Amino acid sequence: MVQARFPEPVSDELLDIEDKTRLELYRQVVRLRRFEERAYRLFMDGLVKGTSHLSLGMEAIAAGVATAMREDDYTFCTYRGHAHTLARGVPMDAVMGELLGRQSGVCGGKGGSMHLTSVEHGVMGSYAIIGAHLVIANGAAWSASERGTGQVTVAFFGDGATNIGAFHEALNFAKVWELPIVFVCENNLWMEYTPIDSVTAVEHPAADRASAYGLESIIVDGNDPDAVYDVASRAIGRARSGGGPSMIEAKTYRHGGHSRADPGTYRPEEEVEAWKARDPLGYRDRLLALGMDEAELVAIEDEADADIDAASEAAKAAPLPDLEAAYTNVWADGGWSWRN
Amino acid sequence: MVQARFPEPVSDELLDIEDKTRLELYRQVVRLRRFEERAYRLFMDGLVKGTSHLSLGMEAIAAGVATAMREDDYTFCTYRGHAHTLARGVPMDAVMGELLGRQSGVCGGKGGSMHLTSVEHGVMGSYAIIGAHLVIANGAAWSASERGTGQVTVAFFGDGATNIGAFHEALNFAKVWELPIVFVCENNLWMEYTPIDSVTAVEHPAADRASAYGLESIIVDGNDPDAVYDVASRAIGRARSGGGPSMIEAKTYRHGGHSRADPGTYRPEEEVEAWKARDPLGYRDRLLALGMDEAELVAIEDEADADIDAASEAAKAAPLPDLEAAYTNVWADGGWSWRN
Amino acid sequence: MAELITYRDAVKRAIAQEMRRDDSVYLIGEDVGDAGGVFKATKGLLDEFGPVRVRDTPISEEAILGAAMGAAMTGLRPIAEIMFSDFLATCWDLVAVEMAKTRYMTDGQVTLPLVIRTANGGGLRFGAQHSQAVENWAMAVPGLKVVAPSNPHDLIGLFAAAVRDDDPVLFFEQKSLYPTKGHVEEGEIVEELGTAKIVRSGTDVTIVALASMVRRAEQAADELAEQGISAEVIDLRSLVPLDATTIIESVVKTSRLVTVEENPRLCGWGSEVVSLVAEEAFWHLDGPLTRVTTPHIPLPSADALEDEVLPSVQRIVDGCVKAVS
Amino acid sequence: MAELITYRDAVKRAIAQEMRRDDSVYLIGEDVGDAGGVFKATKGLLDEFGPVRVRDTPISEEAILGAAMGAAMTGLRPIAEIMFSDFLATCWDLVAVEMAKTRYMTDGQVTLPLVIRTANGGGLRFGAQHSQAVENWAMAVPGLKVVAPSNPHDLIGLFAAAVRDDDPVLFFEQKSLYPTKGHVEEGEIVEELGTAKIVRSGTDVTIVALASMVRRAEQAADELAEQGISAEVIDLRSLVPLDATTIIESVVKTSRLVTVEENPRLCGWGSEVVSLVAEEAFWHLDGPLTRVTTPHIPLPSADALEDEVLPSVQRIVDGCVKAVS
Ligand SMILES: Cc1ncc(C[n+]2csc(CCOP(=O)(O)OP(=O)(O)O)c2C)c(N)n1
Ligand SMILES: Cc1ncc(C[n+]2csc(CCOP(=O)(O)OP(=O)(O)O)c2C)c(N)n1
Ligand SMILES: [Mg+2]
Ligand SMILES: [Mg+2]
Repeated sequence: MVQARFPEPVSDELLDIEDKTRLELYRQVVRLRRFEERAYRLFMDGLVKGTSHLSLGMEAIAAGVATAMREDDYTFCTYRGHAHTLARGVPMDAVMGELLGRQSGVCGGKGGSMHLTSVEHGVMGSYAIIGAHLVIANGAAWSASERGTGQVTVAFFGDGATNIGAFHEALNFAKVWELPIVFVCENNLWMEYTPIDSVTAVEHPAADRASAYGLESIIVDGNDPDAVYDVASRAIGRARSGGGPSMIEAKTYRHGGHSRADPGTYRPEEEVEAWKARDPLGYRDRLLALGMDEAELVAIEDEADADIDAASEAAKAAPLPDLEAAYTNVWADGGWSWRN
Repeated sequence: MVQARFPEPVSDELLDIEDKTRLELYRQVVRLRRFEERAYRLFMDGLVKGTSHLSLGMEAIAAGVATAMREDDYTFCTYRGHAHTLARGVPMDAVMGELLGRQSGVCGGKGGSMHLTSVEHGVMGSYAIIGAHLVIANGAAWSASERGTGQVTVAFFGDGATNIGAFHEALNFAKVWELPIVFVCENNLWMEYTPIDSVTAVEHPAADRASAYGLESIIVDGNDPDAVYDVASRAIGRARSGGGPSMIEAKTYRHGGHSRADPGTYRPEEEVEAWKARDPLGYRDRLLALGMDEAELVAIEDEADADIDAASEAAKAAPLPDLEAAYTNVWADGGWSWRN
Repeated sequence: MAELITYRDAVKRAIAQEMRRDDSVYLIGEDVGDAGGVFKATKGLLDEFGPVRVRDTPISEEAILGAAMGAAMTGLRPIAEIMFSDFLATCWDLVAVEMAKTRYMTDGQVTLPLVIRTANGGGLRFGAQHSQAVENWAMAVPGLKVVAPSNPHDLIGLFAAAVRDDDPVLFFEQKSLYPTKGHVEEGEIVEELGTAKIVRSGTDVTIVALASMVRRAEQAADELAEQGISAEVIDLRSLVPLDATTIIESVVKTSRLVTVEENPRLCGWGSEVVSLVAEEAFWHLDGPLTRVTTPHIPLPSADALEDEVLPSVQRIVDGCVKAVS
Repeated sequence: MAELITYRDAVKRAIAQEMRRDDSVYLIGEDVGDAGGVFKATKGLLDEFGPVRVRDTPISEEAILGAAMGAAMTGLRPIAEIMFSDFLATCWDLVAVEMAKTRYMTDGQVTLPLVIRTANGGGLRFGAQHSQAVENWAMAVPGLKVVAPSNPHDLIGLFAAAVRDDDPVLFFEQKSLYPTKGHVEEGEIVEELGTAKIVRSGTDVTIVALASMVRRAEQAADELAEQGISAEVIDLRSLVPLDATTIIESVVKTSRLVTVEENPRLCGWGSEVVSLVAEEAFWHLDGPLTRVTTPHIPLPSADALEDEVLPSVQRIVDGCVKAVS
């Protein structure tokens, strides 16, 4: 079964979403875009070391889901986690600081691009092993339901993750324990350099499987902030009210390569172009068509520009971690000693 | 979703199976039954050490599938693998010798009840880690197709194995590579001491999932040798002719406990009784009803009795392994040295 | 008043002690509830604590440990059972790559107060896939604490310490010890992680042993005494943190070291103890440092073969005799 | 005539050499085909050998190793790539519990001629989950052979030996070495497993190093020479089989041993080498046995921090000075 390689036509149906929510969605998409563009530039300048995986072109998913979440909800994401981390409200400079390996980073430079975490914002970690965070996310959901807090957990993952064992164990476990969790598959059609449809025999690698565990599943246009926000609100609402887990598969595409300096040239040009034509930033036109004031949008864009400039400068100016930091926080007592 | 906890009514439809095949099926069921009864007794006598997992009540599956296989086909089974090993033609005394930890055992006493293997009979091993052998079986199927031998691989597993990651990876991989393999789930409703329906939210833990990978799946009465033989023949035939993998879920029940001396008392008595009433040995009545000669059946039974007596005596009389055997066959050179 | 109980019953008592004390302690695993575990070590806990706090899981080791980890980072103190320690291999990513590293990677934002308890080791004729002693797998991974008690009293006290510890602890219950008995006093028992115990004083050679090997080391010490060799026996009890001080002080006194491990030879905890001594107490040594281990082979199933390869009292005696000669 | 090639290109040449020679050799893994692997070490192999023998897989590490194992037992000689050695944790059951034990459990009925190649180690600022040096995980499990070359020539020769070997071999390519170069002669290259190489002779101290640490050990030896200390440097090359003879002969000559490991401290291969020497060459020793390792912590991502913790030339020099003093 071959997947649709080109974006499906956008639904004309206009969702019933408040203006101020729409502005927040736009603000999120713009900020995530600006951040990723800058992260790429700083990587090419040699300032981001190691690796980094961008969500360029995929911003509407993090934006839409995060906007539908409550402040104390939990998110778990992957190595491709800048967008999901920022969307929960983690300040740009702390994220940029982490990418640059600075003391000011969310993890003090010890995590790096792949491991962004900010527990105070409910960002419970970015995990670099495919699938592992799905089972861990279940644990947070279980704990929330035991503690009776009403918190919902959201776990983001890629299409490629649907073929690893932990995915299977996570879905079954979530359903059997009726956990308040929403799994969000960002299906961008590609794993690293290999298309998902070459290694999966069903059309929707996440959604077509959810039923095998008794999970409700929904497929959504992942480049449409309204649509994502809408399905996420419903899935999260259901989880919060004891309705159990669900699966959202959001169709999307990355504008750039998989990671680092990868130009992504293994992908057919028409495919890339077709998807770029469906850039989530196209949301701007919808807002204008809905009669929103362009000046408000420009203000959002200007603020994002100013913030990313400030965050980059702050990160560049931030000190490197003290070398002693290497020897802290292995254990809860703060230290690293394995002996007396 | 709650599974049917009692046997489904038997289909009245009579399958078109040759008499000599039916006799072979009966011979298999009887021999497997006799072997397991004796193995239990020897365990209680302290002669089988460690553990052992019996297929009492489940014999029709190994019998039906093995009868449908070609001599050079491969089987992979679990710790509950006496029946599957014997059904492929491995002599009773070599299997009994292994259970008793004797030099005469198929693995010279180094494997034990959970690791019966006889490569010369295509019995590629019994694996004690849930799910692992499913991915390994794929490899044998891949190799057979690369070597162009037409060999088909069959992998037996339990209902509980359907929730482990390796199950998921195995099914997807088998389909994407279109491997000549048949997965056979022996759904006996229970894992160790916990019912499968308490940890799975779909009705048929194996069959309901096969579609999530694009596999054909079929549910069969696992206590009916004819029915099992019939679906196995078709699935194996399809795999052999390039039709790819499939999944058979055979509904069955174990008469005894999970392992060792477990009396299995955690199961409701009516459930046990209902299933005992559907004993695969009831096949005898069908054969008589079909007009077969009872003397032939008695001869089969007598031969099985004689064989199991001989095998038990041979195993008891067989020497213990030489102690040096502990130091052989770690490596292909026959030895165990890790240094010069 | 002290009671004589089995190692198996000590498990139940240890879990109950902690679950009574702290509502945030949960027990999850395969067949841990009604069945009371395959080793019957959790029998009765379901009755006392109910099906919410004592909960059966699917056969999904990654999901079990994932649930424990996610819950630990958000306010619970879970105890997860992995039925046989061999099965840790099926969820090793969760143990070695997630639990062990998350606190460090997040620079301390995430705290993981959880315990993984598991039945470890051989001697039950279960064959190579259900008999491994894998405590050294865990010791080799920074970020994990590793405990392996040798008797009922220590089991309870160290288990309590493990549950109360804010880091992930792998708690190895040696399955060959389940039926063995020991005296346990009434009331709450809490010990400290990272404290070895000198179970027998001696002057000629230090024997360091763990779990199932402690009793054998003591028996060897008895036999050595008959030959006029005075052996000091240390029950290591915990591998991480490691009580290096007790080991080194003993070797400074005896000048000789023999380690006794159930695990296969290469890179076992014995090699770490030997290396520590060879670096820090070198000038106190009077003879070669000797390890008694299972040879570097998988475990065979047949009883005669399994007995052949697990360290015997005789091999410990021989190792000590060699060390002092 | 010898050519100067990278360690990365040596991988491709090594695989091609064996795939040309033997039709039963296959290469499978994630992105190994068209993409040529994330480290570009398999670039071009798809073109030469086609999509049947060089085949992309789903992200299913257990399925990859299962396929390799089942194929090896039935007539193929597969090479399976696990992209980063950290991911071995996700399929550790296949490695440590299935591959390592099946030959033994079946008393030799099953033969497993397969190679798992994997990118190992740190230095690339990838953080704790993509930087581990885990060769010691494999060394601790009986039934696995373990190889870790330090340069392009050895990589080719040892890889050929691994493919031709009838046992499962874990082949660790140190990812920090991919861009490094070395001279490689034309034609087929085949070396022998279990043979260490003395890469520099010396008389005062033996330095045993592996993979990325070999070059640092040589640099340390240069600096030590300036201080009048003559260091012998041994490139271990393979951990199992272990060339104990070369190590012990060297220590008998120098009387001092320093091991240099990239992996974290506890239970690393260095502890095994130290223990071996402490038992078998004790009476030849003139000073404490010293290990230089990464401290027992997960690896941090920031470059300054990662450089701080990986063994540096300076720490090797210091270790040797301490050992000879
Ligand atoms: C267990 C495991 N296997 C392989 C990898 C290497 N890897 C990192 S990202 C990636 C592709 C993932 O694709 P997908 O899930 O679609 O996510 P995307 O990167 O497209 O967001 C792979 C194979 C890994 N990190 N973990
Ligand atoms: C990975 C793993 N987890 C747990 C076990 C312990 N275990 C052995 S048999 C069993 C129950 C299996 O149930 P099922 O798959 O239904 O097979 P059955 O025994 O009923 O034939 C369990 C949990 C194991 N062997 N491997
Ligand atoms: Mg993708
Ligand atoms: Mg079952």
